[in-house]
Amino acid sequence: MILGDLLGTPVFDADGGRLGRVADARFVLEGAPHQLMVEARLLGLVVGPHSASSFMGYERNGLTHPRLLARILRWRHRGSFLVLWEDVAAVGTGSVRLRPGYTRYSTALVGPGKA
Amino acid sequence: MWGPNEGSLVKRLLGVALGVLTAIGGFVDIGDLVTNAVVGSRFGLSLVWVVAIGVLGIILFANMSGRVAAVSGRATFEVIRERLGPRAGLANLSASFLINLMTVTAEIGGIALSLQLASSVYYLLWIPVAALAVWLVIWRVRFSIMENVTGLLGLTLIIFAVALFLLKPDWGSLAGQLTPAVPQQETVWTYSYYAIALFGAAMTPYEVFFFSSGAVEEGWTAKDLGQSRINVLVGFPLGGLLSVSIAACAAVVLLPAGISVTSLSQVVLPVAEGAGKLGLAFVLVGMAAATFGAALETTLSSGYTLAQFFGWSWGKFRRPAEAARFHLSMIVCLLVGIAVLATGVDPVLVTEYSVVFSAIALPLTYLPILIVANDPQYMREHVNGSAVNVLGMVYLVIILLASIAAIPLMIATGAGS
Amino acid sequence: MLNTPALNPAPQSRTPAAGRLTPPSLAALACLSLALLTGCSGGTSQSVSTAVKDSSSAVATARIALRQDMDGKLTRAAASTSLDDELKEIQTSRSTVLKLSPSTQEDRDTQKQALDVLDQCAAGFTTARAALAGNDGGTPSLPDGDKALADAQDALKQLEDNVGSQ
Amino acid sequence: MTSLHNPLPPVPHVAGRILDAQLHLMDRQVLDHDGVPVTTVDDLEVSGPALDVEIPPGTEPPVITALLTGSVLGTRIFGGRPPSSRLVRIPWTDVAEVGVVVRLGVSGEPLDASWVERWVRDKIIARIPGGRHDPR
Repeated sequence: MILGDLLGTPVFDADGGRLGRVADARFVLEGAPHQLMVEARLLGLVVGPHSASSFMGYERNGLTHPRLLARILRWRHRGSFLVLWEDVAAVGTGSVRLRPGYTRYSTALVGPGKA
Repeated sequence: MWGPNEGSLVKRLLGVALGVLTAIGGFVDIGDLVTNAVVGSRFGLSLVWVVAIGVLGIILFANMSGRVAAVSGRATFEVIRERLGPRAGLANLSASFLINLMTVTAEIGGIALSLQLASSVYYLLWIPVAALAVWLVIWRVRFSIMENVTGLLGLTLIIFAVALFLLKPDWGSLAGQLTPAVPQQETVWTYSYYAIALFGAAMTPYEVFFFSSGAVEEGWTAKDLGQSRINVLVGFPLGGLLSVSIAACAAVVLLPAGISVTSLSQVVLPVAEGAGKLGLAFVLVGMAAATFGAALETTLSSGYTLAQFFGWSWGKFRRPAEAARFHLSMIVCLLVGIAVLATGVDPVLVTEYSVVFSAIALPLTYLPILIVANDPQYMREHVNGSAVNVLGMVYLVIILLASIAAIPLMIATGAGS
Repeated sequence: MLNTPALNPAPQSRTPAAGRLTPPSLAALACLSLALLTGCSGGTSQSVSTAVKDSSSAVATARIALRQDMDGKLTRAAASTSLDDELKEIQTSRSTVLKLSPSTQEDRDTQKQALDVLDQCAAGFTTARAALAGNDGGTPSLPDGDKALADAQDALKQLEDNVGSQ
Repeated sequence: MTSLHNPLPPVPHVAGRILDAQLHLMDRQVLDHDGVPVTTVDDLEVSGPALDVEIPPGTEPPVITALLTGSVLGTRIFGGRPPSSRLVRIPWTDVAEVGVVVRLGVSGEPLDASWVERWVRDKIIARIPGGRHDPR
């Protein structure tokens, strides 16, 4: 599938409650090494309850400057969380459904992705 | 052969020419010539504070985008697309490109009008000549030669400052006009409208596209940051000073005679008044060079913005065949400019609109640069200092206000008339 | 509104008016907003007053150019370009006034007066251009041209006072 | 630092480098192995999952198969989608490095993504005198 189709899709929990929209897809570089670069495997989806736009990345990569701007953009993305691929029950054309008892993780990027 | 120190000193000095070009050909272009003369003839020096704000703003903005380009190798519009995403990026591209096209048109018109003043041959006949010359330079001439030649010739615009002294104005009353106040015969609305026009003329987005792409063209790295700072800090205030001289000349000669500027021939009259035929010769060379330089910059900027948004190969440092779409888009832009001018539309009028639209489109260009200049993934240790960020946020507010107010004011004042 | 610039002895009032050079749509918008701003006081006298102000600026420019030419400060090319530009300005003003459709007798008189004065301006320019083109001691001479423009300037001044007093 | 704003638990540790599609891949410049710009990452193609069906627990996660470019940009901005056959792909196996830009390990010249550039070059620019002149 095309990733752009997934971004912005509404996300629901197992009971049909709306959680937000897919703001981004997180991949991790591991798995079978190819000729040049290792495989990029889907780790999970970033869900944004207020805004689907991945606005400037302020909500994840620890940017804190300029302070006011960082604060406004973080506020806009308050409550966003990451769900792992294992917790995704189905992906449809117009919706993503999560499994019962899914876990919300922090969207913060740590490690090499942050730098 | 130069020793290593001598060589690098000469190279450094030559490098400042990039700043000087953007200052003269970019800061003082047709937009500044016209807007400052119009403002000087109608408002005296009561809007000089806007030029000061504009100069500081463009220093801040160009310095940031130059730093991003030097450290990350990424020019401004790549950053805009990457941060704003395709939709807002495309909106910005459309607006910036349209304004660029208007400015290209205005600058080519400006070259033609300058040549008409020098030769009395009707300006429409000069337009194909001017456009062809612009294209030939873009096609064949090396980037560094292009910027140094037009930059140095554009410096003759200093004659506006010289003429001001030769006019022997009443310095006291001239200084008295410096306080921001609306002249009796104008309304607060026209005053505000021209404040935005002046701001837009000083901070035209194409300067930033050109400056950052120029840094990539010249292969700048983090080592060149000091030079970039000198370029900006020397070049732009110099351009601002010329802008103020243009306004002051108009305020001294044209305002008392009840003349409000509507054509380029009126802009040169104060120089002739103060410095005679020799001064006139200087100002004509300067105007032709500055508008020619700016025509090069705006045409290149049209190509830069398109190529950087779509990820095409670009740059004058490549053979034209190795940046084919980039060169083709510039040829098309020049042809469109010729076609628009051939309708007989007044280039001065195109200029007056282009500076206001520049002010409208600024936030979308400024914001991504401000953010990326803080992103260590791009900037490593060269991220903005906190003083720059405070200033950057103040300017973000100013730019937003100017952008929002521009259209209502344009309607309310009938575009300042 | 707050202060009077020291360098402006000419007490010309430059009230905002519909842009003579703006594209039609913008001009229409401008007229609309102006009508709102000025309480619908616009109309013929407003347009005439704008045309007169633009023309005064044009004639004043031409006089400076002509005087500079006589003083040897301006090249022939620049002087004649300047006269051409300003004549175009007069023509634009004239066609604006011509296109007005006044509704009252008073407005019709104003329009007629304005057209007469603008014609006088155009005639002044013709003299000035002929003087600049000839400039061989024959007639008209440059001082003749300047005289014609000065007369036109006086006529404009008078008209401005008339329209302003209405 | 982020804990103050974000009380959620951190993601369980994974060995590899993390890439967020929007943040690190989409809309980035693509350079070939000589540093020549090829295109921008207009979108990404992933290997799954099958749409509108329950994903059985334990299903292998989708992987990125290709960078997409061309008309997909238009549909990403304005909606709709191009037919799969019209997609211009750069296989993920050609990608060498992801940083501020995406670097390919191959030459951009023979790629499908370069056909417009090749066409403009061969039909127009190279035919104008001086079109192959080196400016340096």
